[in-house]
Amino acid sequence: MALSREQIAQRVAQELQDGYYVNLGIGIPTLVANFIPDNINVMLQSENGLLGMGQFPSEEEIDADLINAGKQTVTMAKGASIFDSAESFAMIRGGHVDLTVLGAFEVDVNGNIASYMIPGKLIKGMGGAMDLVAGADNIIVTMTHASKHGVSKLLSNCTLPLTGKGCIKRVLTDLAFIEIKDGKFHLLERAPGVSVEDIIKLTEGELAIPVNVPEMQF
Amino acid sequence: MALSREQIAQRVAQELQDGYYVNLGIGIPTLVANFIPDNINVMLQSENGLLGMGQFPSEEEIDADLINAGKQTVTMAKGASIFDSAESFAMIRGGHVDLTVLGAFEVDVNGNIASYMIPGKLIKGMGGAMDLVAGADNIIVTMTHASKHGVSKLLSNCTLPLTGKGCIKRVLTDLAFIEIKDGKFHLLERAPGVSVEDIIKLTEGELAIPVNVPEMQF
Amino acid sequence: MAGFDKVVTSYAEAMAGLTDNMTVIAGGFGLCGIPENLINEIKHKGTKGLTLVSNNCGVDDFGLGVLLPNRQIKKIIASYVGENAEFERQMMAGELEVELTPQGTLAEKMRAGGAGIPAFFTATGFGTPVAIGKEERQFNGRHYILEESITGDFAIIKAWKADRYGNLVFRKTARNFNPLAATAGKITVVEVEEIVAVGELDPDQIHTPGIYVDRLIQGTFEKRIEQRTVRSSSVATGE
Amino acid sequence: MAGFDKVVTSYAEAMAGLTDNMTVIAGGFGLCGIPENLINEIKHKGTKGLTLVSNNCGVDDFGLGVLLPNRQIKKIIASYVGENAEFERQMMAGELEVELTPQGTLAEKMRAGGAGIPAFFTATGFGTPVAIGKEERQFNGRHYILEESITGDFAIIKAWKADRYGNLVFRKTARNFNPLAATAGKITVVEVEEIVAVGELDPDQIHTPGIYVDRLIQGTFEKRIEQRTVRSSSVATGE
Repeated sequence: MALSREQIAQRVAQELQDGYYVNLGIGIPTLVANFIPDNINVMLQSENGLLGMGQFPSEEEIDADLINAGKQTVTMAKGASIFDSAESFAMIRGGHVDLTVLGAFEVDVNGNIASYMIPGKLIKGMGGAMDLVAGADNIIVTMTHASKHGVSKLLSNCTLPLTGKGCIKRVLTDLAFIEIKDGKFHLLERAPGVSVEDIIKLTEGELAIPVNVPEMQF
Repeated sequence: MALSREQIAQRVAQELQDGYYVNLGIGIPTLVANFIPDNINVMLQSENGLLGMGQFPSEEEIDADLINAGKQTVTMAKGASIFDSAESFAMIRGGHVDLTVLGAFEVDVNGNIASYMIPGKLIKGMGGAMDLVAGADNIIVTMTHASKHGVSKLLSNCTLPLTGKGCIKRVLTDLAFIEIKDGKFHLLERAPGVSVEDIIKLTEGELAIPVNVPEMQF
Repeated sequence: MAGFDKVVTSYAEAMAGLTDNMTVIAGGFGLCGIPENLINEIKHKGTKGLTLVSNNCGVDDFGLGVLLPNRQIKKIIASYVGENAEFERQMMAGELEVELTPQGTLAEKMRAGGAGIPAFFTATGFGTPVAIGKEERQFNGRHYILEESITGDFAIIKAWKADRYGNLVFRKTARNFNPLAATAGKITVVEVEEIVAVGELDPDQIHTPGIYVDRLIQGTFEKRIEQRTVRSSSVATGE
Repeated sequence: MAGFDKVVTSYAEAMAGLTDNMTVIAGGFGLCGIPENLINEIKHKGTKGLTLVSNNCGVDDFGLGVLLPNRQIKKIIASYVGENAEFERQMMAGELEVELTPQGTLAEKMRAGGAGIPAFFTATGFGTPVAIGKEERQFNGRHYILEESITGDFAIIKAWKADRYGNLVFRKTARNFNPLAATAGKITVVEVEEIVAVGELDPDQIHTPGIYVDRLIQGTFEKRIEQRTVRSSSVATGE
């Protein structure tokens, strides 16, 4: 069965390591914070200028001066630091963040990503997404494998305007965990109960399939 | 009579205005701080990261963590701020300092300045001088008009490697206050008791002399 | 102290000299740390044809959004917009020019503008629509594009505390773009919650030195929250 | 906390992994805010062929100068040098390569290195020996040169206080190049006067966030003064 949003987040959380500085994008990536294993510590970077984002505030703790990149009220974790936007993106652009998780509309076999703009639709902007994809070595893209109409989002070539070129190496969809290298998608894991054939059917870009494709473990 | 070092500093101090942020170089420029008129306030910027440099410390106040760009122990004035070296030069390079006073070996009619290097002699480096001359709109160069041997330092073309190109508009020497524009030195004032002829004799670059050249007032 | 006293006592005085077709750089992220009263003063002045540089453009009735109904904004340079209906309408109708700029590039453009750096290379935007018309170059085998700096006729800033010399301290994530914008304005106007005596701020803890500040005014702030999200429910409710 | 605990307990551990021919970026201005014990550890290790990036090179028996007698430095990138006899001798004899870089450009090169900006334009050095071999370009009628960023295999830093996560606070003008160098090291090693509990530093007042810091050690410091100048005499006496 295809993974739920929570399960996608949960599988991503398995990639976290103790001591990681992590930037989580809006949407599914945000949910990753709920699945951080108990035995490790990670610090969440919010690109509006906060390293060490805590949980949402109680009603009493709400502070208009303390929000995350999604403009939600948040708190600070112990050991947090605050900085201006240039410093925040110096961190991101300079490759100091250990893991970045963000959503996308499309990715392709060359590691290109399209995530901010659908021509003809209202364009709200790229926010910090272009900086994040250009700055991070270690990115996991989370998305559904295909549209509701069964149109693949894992392509030979992205059709939408790009957010970044050649920067994506790992994609976690509701069907599969995929690595991008040598101009191909490499199938690493499949969602429990999802067959390799299901994944082939919904993957437009070239897919390399090893003999054994394990199911994801939760 | 040629001005003393103190008199040069004193004349420069007359150019200060209330509310000026000022960077004073090492040597004669440093002395300018001693002649700030009582009725105005200026803040001294020290490029190692201090805005609002105070007087030298008493023995009790000496703090190894608080020095100026000349590596001398200093104090902070009320309202001072501390910042890193990149911020300090952002201030300088970005043109936020109102007046910069620095020494030189040579200047020329095109506003070029040579101040950091004499080939064959030990080269200690430009420190912040290149940043200061490139960043400031308002610079006063203080220097002796000529060497001890009577060789002019106000030239048609600088002979030494440059610190900055086309950036100097005003020079105060022990003999004269001079403006540089349109490829000429313009004689604005002469030191008390110094004749226009004395100045002509020791000025190698083209010198424009108005009908009336007032003596400096102290 | 007179020469360094940046305090003005009216918003009219704070924004004096702002005229049509100027460029204004505004601090703030979303509705957090925005110079809300300075924005309102621009609305009241009715200045038109403005180029705004700001990460966002407020909402319909708050923040920079209040400059939309009277068509005061000609162009906005921002990373993320469209949180309000009138903005969408003007953008779709071609009445409002929108230059989308990646958030980190925007921050760096402001900093560079203030720091006398006319242009810098960044990997951000390479191979995307942002790169169109821009120089591309490789350094150590990676691709970069050349981005130019931004300066403004005015910068409008919200800080937490200031002394009369204009030394500023920001509070929590209300800092965001404010210190950068403060460096990039020909005239930098700051509104704060509290003005303290000169000497009261620790020199080691000043976020923006007064050298960048031209005018300072104490205001009162609504500080509207865009996404009030609390722990009990963990559900975001838009305001 | 284990994952973010940056504290090491010996200088050997602090500088582990430093090998011949690496590039080391050092904080400090003159002898102020220099990582004196980390420098001494490099001396004791005897690492050779180093490229040092630092505004200055210490004096004969203190600061980076202690790396000269055993010829540990192959090249130094600095803005102002030559405060010591052995330095002069090696430079004059061509045993030591010196790349003079304007102070502001040096600071910006470190910042750019840490911030993922490979190169930037600056007016500093245009038309001077510094511009030789560098691209020149005009923006808005002014001349600029292109300067490339600097990164190091190691950055060695002196801060005042830190928490175990490596969040740093600097004191007075001992800040100088330290926060910039801290961002530009592949491995950033910091020595401090005091390590405080996590949570004790005000998040608004942290100068360098711990994300830039890899190792942290508490040390004791001589803090030698180069120009002890006092008010009564106003005369500088070299030490």
